[in-house]
Amino acid sequence: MLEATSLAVEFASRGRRPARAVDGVNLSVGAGEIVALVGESGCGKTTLARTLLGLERPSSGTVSYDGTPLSYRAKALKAYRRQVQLVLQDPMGSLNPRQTVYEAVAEGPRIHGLPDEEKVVAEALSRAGLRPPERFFLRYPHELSGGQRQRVVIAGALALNPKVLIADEPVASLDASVRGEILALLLRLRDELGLSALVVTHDLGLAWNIADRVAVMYLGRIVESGPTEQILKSPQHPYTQALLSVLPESPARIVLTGEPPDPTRIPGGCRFHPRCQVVASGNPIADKCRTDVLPILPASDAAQAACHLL
Amino acid sequence: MSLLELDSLSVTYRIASGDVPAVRDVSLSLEAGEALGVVGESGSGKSTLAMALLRLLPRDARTSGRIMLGGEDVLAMKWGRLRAVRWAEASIVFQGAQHGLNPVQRIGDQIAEPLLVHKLAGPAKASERAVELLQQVGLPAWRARSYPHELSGGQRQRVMIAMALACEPQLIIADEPTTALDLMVQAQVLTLIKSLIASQGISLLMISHDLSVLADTCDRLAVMYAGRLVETGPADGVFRHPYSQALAAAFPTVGDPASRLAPRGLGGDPPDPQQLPSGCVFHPRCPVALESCSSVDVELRPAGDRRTAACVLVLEESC
Amino acid sequence: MSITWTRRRLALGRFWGDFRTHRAGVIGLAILLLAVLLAVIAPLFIDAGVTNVVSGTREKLAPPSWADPLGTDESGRSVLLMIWWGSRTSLLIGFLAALLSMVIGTVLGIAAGHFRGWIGAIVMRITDWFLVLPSLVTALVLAAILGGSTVTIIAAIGVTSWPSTARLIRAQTLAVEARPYIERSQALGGGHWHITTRHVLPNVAPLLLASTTLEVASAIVTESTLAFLGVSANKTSWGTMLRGSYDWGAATSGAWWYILVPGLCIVIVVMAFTLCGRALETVLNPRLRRAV
Amino acid sequence: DPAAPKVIRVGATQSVDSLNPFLAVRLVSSSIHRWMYGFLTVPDPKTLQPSPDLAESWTTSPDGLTWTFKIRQAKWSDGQPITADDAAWTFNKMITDDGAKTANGPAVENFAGVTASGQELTIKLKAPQASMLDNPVPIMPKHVWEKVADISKYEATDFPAVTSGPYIAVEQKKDQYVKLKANPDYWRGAPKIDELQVIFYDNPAAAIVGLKKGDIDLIGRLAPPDFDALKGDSNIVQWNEQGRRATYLQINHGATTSDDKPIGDGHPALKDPKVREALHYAIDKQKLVDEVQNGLAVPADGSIIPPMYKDFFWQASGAEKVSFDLAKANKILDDAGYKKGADGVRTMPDGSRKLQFRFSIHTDTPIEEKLAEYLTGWFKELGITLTTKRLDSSKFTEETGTTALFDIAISGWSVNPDPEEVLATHLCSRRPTASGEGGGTESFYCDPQYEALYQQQLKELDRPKRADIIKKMEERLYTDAPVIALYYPNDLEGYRKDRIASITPIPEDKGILYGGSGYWPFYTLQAVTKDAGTDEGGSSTGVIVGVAVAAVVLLGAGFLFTRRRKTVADDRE
Amino acid sequence: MTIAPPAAEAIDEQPAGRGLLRYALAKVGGALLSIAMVIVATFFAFRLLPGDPVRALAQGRNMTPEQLDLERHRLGLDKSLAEQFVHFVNQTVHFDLGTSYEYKRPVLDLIGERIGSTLLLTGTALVMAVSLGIWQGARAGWKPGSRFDKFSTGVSLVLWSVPTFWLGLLLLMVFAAGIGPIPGIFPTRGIESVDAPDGFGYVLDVAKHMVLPCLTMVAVVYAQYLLVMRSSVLDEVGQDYVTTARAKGLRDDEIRRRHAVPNALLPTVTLVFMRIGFVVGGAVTVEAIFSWPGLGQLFYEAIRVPDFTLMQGTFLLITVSVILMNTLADVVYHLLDPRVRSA
Ligand SMILES: Nc1ncnc2c1ncn2[C@@H]1O[C@H](COP(=O)(O)OP(=O)(O)OP(=O)(O)O)[C@@H](O)[C@H]1O
Ligand SMILES: Nc1ncnc2c1ncn2[C@@H]1O[C@H](COP(=O)(O)OP(=O)(O)OP(=O)(O)O)[C@@H](O)[C@H]1O
Ligand SMILES: [Mg+2]
Ligand SMILES: [Mg+2]
Repeated sequence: MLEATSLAVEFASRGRRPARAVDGVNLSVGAGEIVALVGESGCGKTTLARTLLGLERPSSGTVSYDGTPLSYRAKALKAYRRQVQLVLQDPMGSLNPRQTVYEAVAEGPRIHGLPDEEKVVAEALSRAGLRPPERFFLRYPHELSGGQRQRVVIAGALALNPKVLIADEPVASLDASVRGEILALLLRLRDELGLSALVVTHDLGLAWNIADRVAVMYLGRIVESGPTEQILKSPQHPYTQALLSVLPESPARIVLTGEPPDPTRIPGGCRFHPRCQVVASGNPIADKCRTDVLPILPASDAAQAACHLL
Repeated sequence: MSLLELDSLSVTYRIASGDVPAVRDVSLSLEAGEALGVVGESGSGKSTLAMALLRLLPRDARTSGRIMLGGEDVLAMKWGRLRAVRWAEASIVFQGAQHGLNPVQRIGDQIAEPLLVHKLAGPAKASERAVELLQQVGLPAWRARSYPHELSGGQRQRVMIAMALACEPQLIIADEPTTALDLMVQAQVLTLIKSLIASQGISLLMISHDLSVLADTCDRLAVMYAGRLVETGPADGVFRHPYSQALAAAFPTVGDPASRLAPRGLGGDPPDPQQLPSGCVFHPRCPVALESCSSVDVELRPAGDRRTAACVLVLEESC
Repeated sequence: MSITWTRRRLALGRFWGDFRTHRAGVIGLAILLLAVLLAVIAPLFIDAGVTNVVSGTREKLAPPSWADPLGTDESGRSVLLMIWWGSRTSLLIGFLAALLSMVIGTVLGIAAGHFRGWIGAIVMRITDWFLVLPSLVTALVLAAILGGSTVTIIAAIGVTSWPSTARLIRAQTLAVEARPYIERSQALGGGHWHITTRHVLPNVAPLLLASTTLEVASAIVTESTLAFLGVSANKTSWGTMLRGSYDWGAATSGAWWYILVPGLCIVIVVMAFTLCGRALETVLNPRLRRAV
Repeated sequence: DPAAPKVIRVGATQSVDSLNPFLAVRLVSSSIHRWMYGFLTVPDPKTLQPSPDLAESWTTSPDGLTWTFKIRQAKWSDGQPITADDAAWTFNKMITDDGAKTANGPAVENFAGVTASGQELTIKLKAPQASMLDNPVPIMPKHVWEKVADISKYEATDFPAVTSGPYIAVEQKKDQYVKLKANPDYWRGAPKIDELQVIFYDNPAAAIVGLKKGDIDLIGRLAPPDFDALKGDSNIVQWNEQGRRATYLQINHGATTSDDKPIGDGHPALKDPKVREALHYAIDKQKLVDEVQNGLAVPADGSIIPPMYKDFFWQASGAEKVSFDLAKANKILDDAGYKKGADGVRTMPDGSRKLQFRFSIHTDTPIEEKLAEYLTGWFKELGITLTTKRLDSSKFTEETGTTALFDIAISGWSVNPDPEEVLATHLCSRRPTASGEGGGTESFYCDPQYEALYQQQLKELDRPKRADIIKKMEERLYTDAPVIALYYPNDLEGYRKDRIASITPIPEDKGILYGGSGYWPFYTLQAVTKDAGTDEGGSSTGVIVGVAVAAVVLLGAGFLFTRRRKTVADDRE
Repeated sequence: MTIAPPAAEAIDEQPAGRGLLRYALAKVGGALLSIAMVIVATFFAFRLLPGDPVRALAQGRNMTPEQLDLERHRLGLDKSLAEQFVHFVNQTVHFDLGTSYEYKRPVLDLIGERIGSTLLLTGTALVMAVSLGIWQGARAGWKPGSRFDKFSTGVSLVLWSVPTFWLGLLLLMVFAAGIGPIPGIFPTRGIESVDAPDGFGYVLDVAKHMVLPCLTMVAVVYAQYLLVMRSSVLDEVGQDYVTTARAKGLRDDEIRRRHAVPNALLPTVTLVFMRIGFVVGGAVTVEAIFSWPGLGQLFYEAIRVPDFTLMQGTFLLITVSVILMNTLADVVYHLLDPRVRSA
């Protein structure tokens, strides 16, 4: 349904090397599918999500929706954004503190000039689990709890009746006790409305909780993807293995040192090699890792990983 | 005698709209060399508790009860004595490492500062020690001349830890030391803290809202809800209080089929500390609440295996 | 929706409740309202005739007395009545200049903050450029070039004082635009107009109010300075009265009332605006406290 | 200490624009130059008639075109002899070098040639010139000034200056002061004081304070309010005498260019002498004197020459005399057919235009502002609307002198002992050319009768007869009213009698102290012999010490205060 | 437990500092652009003037058309606007600001004679205002609501509302003229006495002359520094690093001095430089009142005469120097603030 083909996004800044935040990504989200995009901080997850929404222009590659490539003319973008919606990490921040819940949810319908505004808003709110909706109409964001706010944001997206929801760290700022509720809501919406979703997160537990498929991203590339159970239970890529190993319940932990290197200086060969525990352990394949560039993983449903080891 | 003993500690903020009881009647003790974790959702009073230990709360906070640190009551200390105790006996690693460091002072100087303040070393000696500490937390010596913003979040948190170690205190209080950090970096920092604690025999009071982080680092856990302790016990046991259980369930185990496509959480909203529900404050959100819960409050009760919990159900079972 | 109104009223009430805790601000507001009220109702009691020299038949530079509580000026006109009538010009210039400055500053500030790329860069460049221009000196030159009429003075003050507003608004716009709800609005399909008018403007408005209040204060001072330096708005204002007291030797001949009264009026009203503006700023945006 | 130098300090509210007499146009500068340099002639202190200065004597040819001056045997302050060559060089420099014309260019315009031999200076004129003996050009030492490469850029700040007058400039601080020392070798004898200082005040109020405090000893050209402020100070003499200036209104009575083409946008009604007369009747000159000038002026019943110049002053009397009478003014207008409309404003007899005039004044001139307010008030009673138009001086000069974009304008002129120049400002030839080039008219006046009289007086070398002709010219101006004289402001000055023992004005009878023609007042100046200098110095030292002590005490207190706080702070947070 | 060994700190190498030069160059470039804009704007603003400058020159004097033409030619006013513009720019970049109508001398010379005293006055006043404002602001902001805070903020706000010239006049009348028991101990005008002694006595004499003008400028200007400093200190009070410092056992005043003030200082420093234009503006009135022979007075005179070349030249100079000061401030700020320095 929503598909990215060899997508790359560069941020040029004066006097510096451009940052290749997304550097060749193939990814597709099928109808009614929940895909989780996981990775360390700064690996380009948010940038990818923004690009999929047309908020950022790719430097190369295309985003296509229902098979047609995305056009960046204002009109076309507006139409596209009725179909694909965004939910952000920080529900407090995503609501204008000076707007009531009603105004916040009605913003989309107003922009797109939908009829029956009040009905649409009420419906969206109750779908998002804020019932009865009228009770919430005139509240301001600061009068709501974190979970309620996130529901309002989701309702705002739902008011446009989208086909795809892109959620960037939807529960990261929420209390542990509340996040389960929001995740359950996403699952329910998928079941009830057939909504597809791309959930961006750094939390593997979340992926395990709700995703059908997982794509693991490292430094602008997807290094491993496939069905959730397969990827999280038997990861193939050393990076995925390391990520999983630092979860508290895992027996042996592999702590990678350093931070993800900077997207302005992507290492040659396998981009993970400077931190790769396999390379470091003196595996004979290491030389290849340092020099040979890996192909970009295709957007397929099957489990796959980009690693010289495999 | 325990290193730290809290005896019905309460903290109330006085603000324009009334009193906010942020910490209510907390009693805890921490033995030398022990690592205690305090967990709870946002606003449950964890940071307030931590700050109260060294009387770092803002002016509008009223503290009552007793805080015995090394046998001395912190709340009764004179300012001069208190300043001497701060950092030398107990140091703090704050939540936001980004802001815990002075942005315009070199890191080395900031680490050396407590040594100078407490007259534990002269300037030359202090900067030597700062470099030593930096190396101890895995940062190169030249980083002493860097400014905080030149470091990544993980590195800054390590600087904070180095700083906390400077005066070789008996107790380190770590308030959400890894919350803002990335998964991998978080693992690095936690590993570091664990190894330092183990090698130097320091006591640790660690605060987090992430149960999994604490479970891994601490010997004992204390769960807070709405300013109160609702459960204490060893880190590796099974929780008894419904709130603790809900918290635990919110962090699914990858590979656990029970949580696959079935996220679990706690319904309802966190309580407003200015309008706490009657009876057991948790009852409006409690999945197993009894009718009596709305009127009867329960104290912490023994709940088997060095565990205490404040819940009627626990009471009934243990009876 | 009447509920909306109720909510607005509540919000206003809350705001007033906050504002009321700033005693200095309340005093400032009271003085300010009184001054404006007096200026507005002045025509009901007096007219421009009080500034007419031919009708000023009393003793020249007479000290305060029962007949003339604030004394008379060099032509035997009552200082009290002149002050009263002159407040109209002073306040008018203050308000209009601040308004002009506010409009220019807001438009350019929002443009500079909202549009990235070359538009924003150019607007910012212009703003920075105006900002470093010594405003009084520029206003003087402008007024000297254009000749001193009320409109010119307003223009000269307005045109030279907007950059600080623009800067403030730009900073605030940038802050607002960095908020995720702008991104959300964009994702909902909102365009530039939608975002600037629905999100940015309402968010900068309170700050703008505070900043404009402070701007009025400085415009009144600037007007008096321009009048003192000889480029006046042909009408009786506090500034021209001060100039008159200077020209007619009030200082050297001991006519203290003629110097002190207009000056104190300026100080008090400007103070009132400043206090009020600062209180507004604190109430509306405690994080963005800045200098006057 | 009897040897203490006698110093007199003169305050000036104008800064010195240049010490180069070829360039300086400000009054303060030309006054200083009068004290420094000799001229061909100097006005006699009693009669103001030209009397010998550097020129001991002179003769003129019968056709009035050749003048021969005998230059006095005297020395420059550097010891060089003064010769006719110096004078010839000075005039020739001005004739040949445009840069040297800046200050006094017109004074040599009529010169055909200047030659010198020994002490004899010969000036050939293009046309006869009665004012020849009032030449305003100081004679400069050729041996010093011929070395100056570019006169238009020379600042004359080489001190001590080489002069031939009573004083020598020895020091200048720009915009602050000029210091002059007495010339011990002055041919009339050294002045009675040792040093003369001219001190600049930007702020007139401060100057008054300065005089009261004794920072300065004398200040001239006071505005009426400042003069009044000196009242009651027992140490200060308030000098209030008739001045050399006339203030008048200039009326656009139908301005034309030098080729008689109409120019400008003057109101047609003002072409009517009746209207001008009515306006004249509507002005209460006494009231203006009282209110605008604080009574420190003489109402003008004459024309542009002030009463100070007794010889030339003319005053209206009898039926001719116009005095304030609004009823009469209204009647004149009624009779002439200017009817009042419903709004009380008169219209032209043909109904085409309302009588709404503009009154052009300068920006930043309080006196003119006030005057405008009064005129507006009176004209309103006449059914004439007057609106004030403020113009900066360049624009004012242009609109009232060249383009004639005015109805009524303020005007005024300081008159020299010889009134020729002020009379000339109302000549046809002074009107601007068609291309708008100015000739310096003060009224766009062009009247055959006036022209004839002017030519007549030019040739009349007999002073009383010439005075009669000039009075006729004044009368013509009074009755035809292209200009309406309002008043003659008094010369207002003040000096400290505890510092200045005596000072002779010019003319000696009710004359001017500062800014007059000739150096007499400051040459004859006598200081009070009393050494005030030392105890003043003591008091100022005392003040400085006091201030320093206060500062130290304050600092110390502040230091102690913070110390104390620190100890307290030790036990709290 | 394995800690993967790849030398993480190898990536963590010492940064090279070449950003500053680039930054400084960019700033200087920006300043040059601003100056160019000022020059262009000045040219056109002063050509918009109604009225003929040559006539202004001829004011009241009898000049023949030929003389006027000559003068016009000398000033280049007979050329087309474009030619005049080229000429003007050419002159200006060669530091030729034209010749004053009034003084018949190069504007640059006139400025040169007066710039020293203006620098002395504004410089001293600025230093005093900044120190006073920063000191009081820091203390007031550290303990908001305290008596010190209320008092100093109140006083500064009152003074800030006072028109400069009015305050100057009052001070002159009280402390130079003397009123009642207060003796007029300060001089009424200028920068020095006519008979000022030499050496140290001269310094004292100038200092005495500076008291009132300086006081006037300081009084009006320091409030904004105080308020900015106060609010930036106030912002720092709640910062976590301050809590850290407290936890470290530092005394309250040590925290203020060592941590809060250095952080709060930086935004204030930018403001100090940004508001230099304001101080210069104040100099115009102060110099006029106290007959201080400086640029402000020259400018005031140029406006009164009016002498447009002088006005234009002074305006250009004041503006350009303010722009340069701002640029300098930017670069200095960059040097001072470690956060910006290597960002
Ligand atoms: N507007 C921008 N200009 C320049 N660089 C940018 C921009 N946005 C992102 N980047 C850079 O691109 C890289 C990827 O950023 P992105 O926000 O997509 O990461 P992320 O995976 O979402 O990280 P996080 O988990 O911290 O949200 C980062 O190095 C970031 O610095
Ligand atoms: N300075 C203060 N004034 C008034 N109330 C405060 C203040 N600081 C904290 N509170 C209130 O006290 C309660 C406990 O706050 P605290 O910061 O201790 O929670 P926490 O458990 O640390 O939360 P988090 O996980 O978000 O850090 C909250 O309700 C909070 O709103
Ligand atoms: Mg992100
Ligand atoms: Mg906390």
